[in-house]
Amino acid sequence: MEEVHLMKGNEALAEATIRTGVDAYFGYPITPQSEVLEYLMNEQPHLRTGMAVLQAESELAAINMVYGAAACGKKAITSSSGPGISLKAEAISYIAGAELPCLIVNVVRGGAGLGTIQPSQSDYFQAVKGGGHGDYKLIVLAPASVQEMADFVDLGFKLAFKYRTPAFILSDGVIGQMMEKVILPPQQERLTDAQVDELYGDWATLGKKKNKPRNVITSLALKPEIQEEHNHHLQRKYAEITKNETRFEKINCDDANYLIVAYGASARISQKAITLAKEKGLKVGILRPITLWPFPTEAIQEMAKQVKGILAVEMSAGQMVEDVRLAVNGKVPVEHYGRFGGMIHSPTEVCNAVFEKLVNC
Amino acid sequence: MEEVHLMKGNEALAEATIRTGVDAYFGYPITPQSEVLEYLMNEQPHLRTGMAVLQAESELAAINMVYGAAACGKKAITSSSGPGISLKAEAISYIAGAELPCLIVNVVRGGAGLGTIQPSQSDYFQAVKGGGHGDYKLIVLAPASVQEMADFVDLGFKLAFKYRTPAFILSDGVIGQMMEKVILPPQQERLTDAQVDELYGDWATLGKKKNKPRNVITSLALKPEIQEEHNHHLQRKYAEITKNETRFEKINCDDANYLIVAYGASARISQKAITLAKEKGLKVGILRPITLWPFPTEAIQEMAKQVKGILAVEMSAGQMVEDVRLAVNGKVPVEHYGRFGGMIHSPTEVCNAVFEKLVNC
Amino acid sequence: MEQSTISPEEIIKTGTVAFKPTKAMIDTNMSYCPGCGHGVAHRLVMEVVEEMGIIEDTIGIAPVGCSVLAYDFMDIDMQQAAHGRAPAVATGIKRVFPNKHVFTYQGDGDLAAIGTSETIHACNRGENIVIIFVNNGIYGMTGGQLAPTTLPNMKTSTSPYGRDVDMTGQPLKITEMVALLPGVAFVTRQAVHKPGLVRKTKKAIKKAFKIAEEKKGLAFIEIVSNCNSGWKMRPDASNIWLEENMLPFYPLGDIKG
Amino acid sequence: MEQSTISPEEIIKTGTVAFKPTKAMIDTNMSYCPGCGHGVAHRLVMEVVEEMGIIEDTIGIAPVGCSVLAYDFMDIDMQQAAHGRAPAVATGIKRVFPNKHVFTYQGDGDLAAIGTSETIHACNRGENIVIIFVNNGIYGMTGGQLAPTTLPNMKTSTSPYGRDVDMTGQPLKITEMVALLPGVAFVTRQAVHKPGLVRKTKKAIKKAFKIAEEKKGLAFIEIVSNCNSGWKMRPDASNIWLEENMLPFYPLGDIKG
Amino acid sequence: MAKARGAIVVNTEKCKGCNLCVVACPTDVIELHEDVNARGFQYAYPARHYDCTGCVSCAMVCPDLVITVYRAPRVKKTA
Amino acid sequence: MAKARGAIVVNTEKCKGCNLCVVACPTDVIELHEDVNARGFQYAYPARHYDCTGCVSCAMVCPDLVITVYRAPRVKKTA
Amino acid sequence: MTEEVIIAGFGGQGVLSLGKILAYSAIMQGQEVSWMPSYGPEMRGGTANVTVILSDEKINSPILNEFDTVIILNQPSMVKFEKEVKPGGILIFDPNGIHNPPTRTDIKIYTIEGVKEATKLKNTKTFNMIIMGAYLKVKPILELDNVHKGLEKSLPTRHHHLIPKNIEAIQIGMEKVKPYEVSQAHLLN
Amino acid sequence: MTEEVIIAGFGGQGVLSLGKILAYSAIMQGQEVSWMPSYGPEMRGGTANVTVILSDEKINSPILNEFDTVIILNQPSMVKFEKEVKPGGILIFDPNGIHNPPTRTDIKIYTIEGVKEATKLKNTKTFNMIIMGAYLKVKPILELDNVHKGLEKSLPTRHHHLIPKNIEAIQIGMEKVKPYEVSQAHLLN
Ligand SMILES: Cc1ncc(C[n+]2csc(CCOP(=O)(O)OP(=O)(O)O)c2C)c(N)n1
Ligand SMILES: Cc1ncc(C[n+]2csc(CCOP(=O)(O)OP(=O)(O)O)c2C)c(N)n1
Ligand code: SF4
Ligand code: SF4
Ligand code: SF4
Ligand code: SF4
Ligand code: SF4
Ligand code: SF4
Ligand SMILES: [Mg+2]
Ligand SMILES: [Mg+2]
Repeated sequence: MEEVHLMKGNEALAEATIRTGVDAYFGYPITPQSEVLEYLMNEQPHLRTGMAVLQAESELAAINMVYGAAACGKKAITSSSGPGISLKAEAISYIAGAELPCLIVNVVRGGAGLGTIQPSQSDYFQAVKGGGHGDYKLIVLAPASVQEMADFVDLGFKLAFKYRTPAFILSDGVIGQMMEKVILPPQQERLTDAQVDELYGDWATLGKKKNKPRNVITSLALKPEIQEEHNHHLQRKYAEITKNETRFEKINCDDANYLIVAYGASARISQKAITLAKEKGLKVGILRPITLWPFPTEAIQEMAKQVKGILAVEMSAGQMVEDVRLAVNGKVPVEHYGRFGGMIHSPTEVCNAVFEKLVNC
Repeated sequence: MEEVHLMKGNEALAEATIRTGVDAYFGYPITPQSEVLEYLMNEQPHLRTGMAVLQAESELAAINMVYGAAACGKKAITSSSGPGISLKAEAISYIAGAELPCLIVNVVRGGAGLGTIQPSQSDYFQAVKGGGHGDYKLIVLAPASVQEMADFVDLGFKLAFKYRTPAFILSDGVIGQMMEKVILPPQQERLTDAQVDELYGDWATLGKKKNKPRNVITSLALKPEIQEEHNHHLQRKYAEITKNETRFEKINCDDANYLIVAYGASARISQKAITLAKEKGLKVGILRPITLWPFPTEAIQEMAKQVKGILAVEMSAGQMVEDVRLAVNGKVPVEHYGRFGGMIHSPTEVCNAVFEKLVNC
Repeated sequence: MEQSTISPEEIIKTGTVAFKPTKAMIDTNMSYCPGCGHGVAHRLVMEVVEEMGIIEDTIGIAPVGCSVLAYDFMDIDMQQAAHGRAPAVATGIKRVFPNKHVFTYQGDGDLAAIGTSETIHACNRGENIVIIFVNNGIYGMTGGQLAPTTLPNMKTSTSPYGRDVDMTGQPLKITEMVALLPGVAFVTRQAVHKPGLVRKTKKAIKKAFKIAEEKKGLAFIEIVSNCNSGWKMRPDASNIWLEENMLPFYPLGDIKG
Repeated sequence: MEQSTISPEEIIKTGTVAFKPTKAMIDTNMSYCPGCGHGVAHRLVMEVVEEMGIIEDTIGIAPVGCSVLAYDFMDIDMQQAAHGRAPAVATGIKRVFPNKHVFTYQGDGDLAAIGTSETIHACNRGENIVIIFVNNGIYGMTGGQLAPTTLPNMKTSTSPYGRDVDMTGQPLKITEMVALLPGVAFVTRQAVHKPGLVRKTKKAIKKAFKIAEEKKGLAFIEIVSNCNSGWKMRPDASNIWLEENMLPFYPLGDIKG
Repeated sequence: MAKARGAIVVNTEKCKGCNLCVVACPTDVIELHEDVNARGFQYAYPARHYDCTGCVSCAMVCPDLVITVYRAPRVKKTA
Repeated sequence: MAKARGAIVVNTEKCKGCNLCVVACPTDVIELHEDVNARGFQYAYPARHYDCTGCVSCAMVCPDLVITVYRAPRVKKTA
Repeated sequence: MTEEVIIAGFGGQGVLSLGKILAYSAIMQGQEVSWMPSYGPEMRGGTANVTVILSDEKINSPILNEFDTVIILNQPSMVKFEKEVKPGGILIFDPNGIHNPPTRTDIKIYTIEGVKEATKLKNTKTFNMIIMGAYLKVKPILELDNVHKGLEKSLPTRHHHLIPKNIEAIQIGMEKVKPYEVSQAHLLN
Repeated sequence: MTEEVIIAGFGGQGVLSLGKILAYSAIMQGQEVSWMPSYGPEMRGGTANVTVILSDEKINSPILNEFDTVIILNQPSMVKFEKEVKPGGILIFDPNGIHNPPTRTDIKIYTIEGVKEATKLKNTKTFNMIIMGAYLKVKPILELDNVHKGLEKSLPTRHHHLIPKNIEAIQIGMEKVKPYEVSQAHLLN
């Protein structure tokens, strides 16, 4: 039988990095995710798997260490929260431009600025539309449970390496700090240098081998013709990812008359909210995007044919709701509900919002 | 008669900062906007108006210098391009959270990453949706001429101080590097410390005066209840700005059957494109957003009643087009056209795109 | 009147005040842990500002760290800076207000890790500001993680088996580094866990504000302090530990000027 | 055969090769301005890598600066790092490949301005890497702006009236600063504008790679170089100016190790 | 009973019971009280008040500005 | 005519005419040519080739790896 | 069966670990659990609370605004959480330091003199287990056997010798918990 | 009247300042102008070009893909820009260094021996003004008077004494510009 653990989301993610055979973690403390680095340091992964863990002097340094390690075909990960993620924006754009697979985790707290350390979902735009400059995308995974905090490490790296593109876990203070049962992934071996060479030697910098073309990692192409072609290449890749990797979960959607679209903690809270709504005789379904990019546009379009109205529930002033509206394209009303600035909406509040914003309006 | 000058957009902006009575510029060199700092250094503004100009050790330092000066009720400005703007993301979120009026300029080049130094418009999402963390907005002005590069300095500061919020000029390599005739604004006096005190002493840190409450500039509120209220305050302000300050220009829209929405260099190029279209018998109008945030949503909705289709033209893989779609909400087809990665679409290409994407489809 | 009969109560009524809290500190509960050195350091800065009569012309900068809320305790105009950027923020202020007094108050994570660049360049430019650098060898605010200044083998939440200098390097003596810079006029290392040291520290802070006022360059004061919570010790024990472990590595005294 | 009659043509045919370009450099036109010191510095690094037989195990890092395209000239695996972050990128590589040779190649803007923090902390951690620091006192790439290392009164496009040290500080001797750090095993300042200096520099580079290989710590090599374009001089004149103005301020020689 | 030359007033509610003043006092005047204040801290108080010399050592090290120190009025020699 | 002890080959098309080799040569062998190469640079050439000692000074300072230096074959003393 | 409980008190009272032991014990009897703490620097000396949900079914929201059971261990928490007990639900509190006792009459209220009993045991660390006992008496949702296993899982091995002491404290809590009538308010000093 | 012209050559030939003088001269006769350079490090030794538009009306796009007049001063620019002359438009080139002369027959082509004439003047800096002269002869859109004023505006005062030399160069350019027939290609060595 699999051993069941009770862990915080942050700890589960940390343990999963070791078990996923990740090669390196680079990070800098910030609430509410400091447990990731603390857990790793306590576990001495250099003894368990040889994984390198380093507390960098800043988030800027951490993400650029990830750049260096990822460019070597190694699995590298970093985690932070709002202010730290903002500091990583330039390097994230570089990583996307240079097509490096890696994993970046944001355990979101309330902004703007130093804000508060309480949970929030107000970094959606930053993760999904691009906090950095230029036309790039991240594969954005939104865990809604401690189990997914653990599972998305492997999933994130799989997708990242499959498409040679950075993956991003957009979590929040609720999912990071809560404990739940979690079945930890089995221990994968870290790839040996020889395996890395075999798998990624055609692009990663492992040292120029005789009789093999050398590898260069860069996001620069001074000639705009070449840069444009590179950008088209990226866009083609993004289209491919959109086609293949859009993930979502439908809850009670079969006979729903109204729909909530919500991810992460808000999806969990909304589940309770729809049971409350059901008690009041209202059938509300939930569509939970698991990938925020690529966004489950088609699934929502499909649902828009069935329901009378859609409520985007997120702990922000209204960010994901734009993608819901873009999907629905005017077919049915789309409203937004959410508390923010570190406040968490309760199931009752969400249930009430469905009535106020969709039903009785 | 006003003296007519022939200047680069970057130079006009620099000269306008001196004439607008700006108190401080902090910047770091990056192509294609290094002329701003170079022009200023050459003009010795400390002799002309007492304006402080400092080349910072990095963009991070520069934007935080702006934070310090702006928090003193002084007019402070910085400029950069993609990678540098990304580095400023954290501080921009702080500035928005702390409600500091200031002006940030991005002369956009092609990304992602180090990219290319040629013109682009691929930092729209970053400027408009928020490159930093949290729920905040910048007033984003998009100059389409050298004249506007000069004029928007004053406009930007007026709006920034009126609403105590950062303003942003989203320019591009074309507008920054081209020369045109420009009528420079008259020299305004810099505010004296006494005037600053009178105007902004109730919030700016000028030193705690006797018998006056002191001022503290911060974006922190550890209690989420307070942070939420602060966020609501920001959202109310943003609603107010949206109501009052949305700016756009309509070109040949009266009897147009198709519409181009384009800003900055793309708006200029599109103007030529619609004369080419007219030669082919097609009436195409242009709606040029001058403020990208607040976005001219209503004006576009209005036009959607009149035209058969809308083309968003921008030098990006498709960013502003989302805001156009959000405005149109499915009423008419909205398509995107644009070259990117440092390539500039020609008037002919834009004209052809109107036919291919809207007319013959 | 026989001297020996005077009671403490009478002294309180009729005596002179030998010490009372400076008015430049707000009379409120500070958010620091019991026994944390930040409180004394706050007080000294504010006493100097009050005694120099410069409250009206002083702007302080709070960092990100336990002292992020310094503005809730220091009764002057203040700005809260992003993590590590206080010296840049101070530069911004000083360049538009060359005649105001500007100081930053920063922790070791803030100043010597994420803010290294801003620290060194503000120092090198010789901004006429005062930097108060509270070195407690740890990240207090976030729960006691490793700082650049953490001692070898010292346990923190991110070095639970003790700082491994082979992996993370030796503790960074940034104070000695900035002392090399011509823009820096005065550099000293002080402490506040004993009455005599507190007095010396105050003198140093006053000197620093004078130097900045006279535009002689930047004045840099390191205060070696405890973080009893982060070190997981009682306050009094932490001060002994400080004396026995921190001070040999971070010796007190003037380093420059 | 009478020695005096041998012609250059014959020597070329029958003589020994005393110098030929290293194969570790790609035979292409480098993007540098005529006479720019970057070319020689490139060559020396690559000669050392070739002579040490470590091409297969070396990863180089190009900065943002004129040498951003170093990867187009150096025939090894390379990464291009964000402006100033090369030491962090190198750390990332070295931590996953502790036995590979990793070097950064950085300009003065990259290393001593925007990258100050990454430089100092990689040095302090004692990462077993080599940093090649080309100090030409200016931002070459972006058109000759002020660098932290620009000499007092030196004209640049952002100090058109000469560097005003009261406003921007004295030139930053970051090399002397990192020499203070225990993690740094070898620090030297060299130049490449004269044949003898070129030879010395090569020796220093070889020593640096050896030190890093032996995991003794970080090896830091400053190369004082010209930027004739930025300085607005002819290459030969720029080298004389370098000799007369840069070297007195940045004296050559080993600083540590 | 020694000659009191000084006296202290402890702002009991503000005291965090850190014990630093206790350690600092050269004449061992101060102790932490058995009772706690509203915030749950055992507060400092002058257990041997007559030994106080008014040297302000306690106030110097108190991180929370809790202690006010008084000194006995100067006794005129001629009195 | 001096005894040639060394000789150089200049990759004319790659030369950028920076003049550094000219300055570096201790025996004044090199000059810049009147003509320019395809990229518009006056290229270096051994104007006084017989004076070349093969000292490689020119190659040491050439930033563009343009120069190859040869040394005369060793003449056996017994020959 | 689903039990939604919040435990609220000062940092240092063992609130979070009490919640964790509850959760682990439920896991031991094959249930689903969720444990959601308040977090951050306000925990230093300030208030701490944790929401624990135990259920036979998969748990949806870890965030609740009303609870089956509310366990209150200091005055500020009383102000905040008394109102969040579901009608018909349970409120358990330690009267020590409570100046304004509960007033609701639509719920069941119990007191447990945790501080006092822990002092008697000369082991303040047993405080939270006494509370646990009181809770389990009132809401017998966990078998003691599973609590034992839960303790084993949540305590580091080097503390396993303390488990009997903990069980003892739980039993004391079970004994000492008392129903409380709102009209008794005057009895609490 | 609108004139859309691109001037393309090497960096260092004075291409950008020629464009600037053109633009300033047009301003002096009350016209609208736009000047759009290629920029960046490729300018070091590489190619440089500038699009200048002069018009009686407000100018819309500073970016063009076909031109009334194309002035070509090196071989790479010939490859790039010959095809961008509008049918019926004008191409002016300096044969110096041109290996593949133009071949279009639907446009008017002129040559100007700018390098040679500048060498004759023993002043390579006059090169761009010779080209200017050639252009103005072929496209007499600017009055010489306004060009004089344009020079005054665009040159720093300390260089104003050079204006007569510049005017002289313009006049030489006007004299020496010659129509070119595609069939003459063989004549250009
Ligand atoms: C950009 C960013 N990174 C990280 C944090 C989280 N953080 C807050 S305080 C702190 C460290 C504070 O340590 P120090 O400067 O030594 O101050 P102390 O609390 O010890 O006085 C960190 C890492 C943050 N708020 N912002
Ligand atoms: C974040 C960022 N800021 C600024 C730039 C622009 N930039 C490119 S190179 C450079 C300076 C290079 O100077 P240096 O490091 O001294 O190298 P050199 O060219 O002199 O060899 C700058 C500021 C950039 N690309 N990225
Ligand atoms: S955590 Fe440390 S530094 Fe912060 S207040 Fe507590 S004792 Fe002081
Ligand atoms: S600009 Fe300066 S550093 Fe760059 S290649 Fe030219 S001479 Fe070298
Ligand atoms: S030092 Fe201050 S806070 Fe600490 S016990 Fe003494 S009086 Fe109380
Ligand atoms: S003033 Fe001096 S003697 Fe009196 S209590 Fe304080 S430390 Fe003790
Ligand atoms: S090898 Fe020596 S002597 Fe010969 S050309 Fe070169 S520098 Fe001159
Ligand atoms: S040093 Fe090299 S590039 Fe320069 S002139 Fe001599 S051969 Fe040519
Ligand atoms: Mg600290
Ligand atoms: Mg340089």
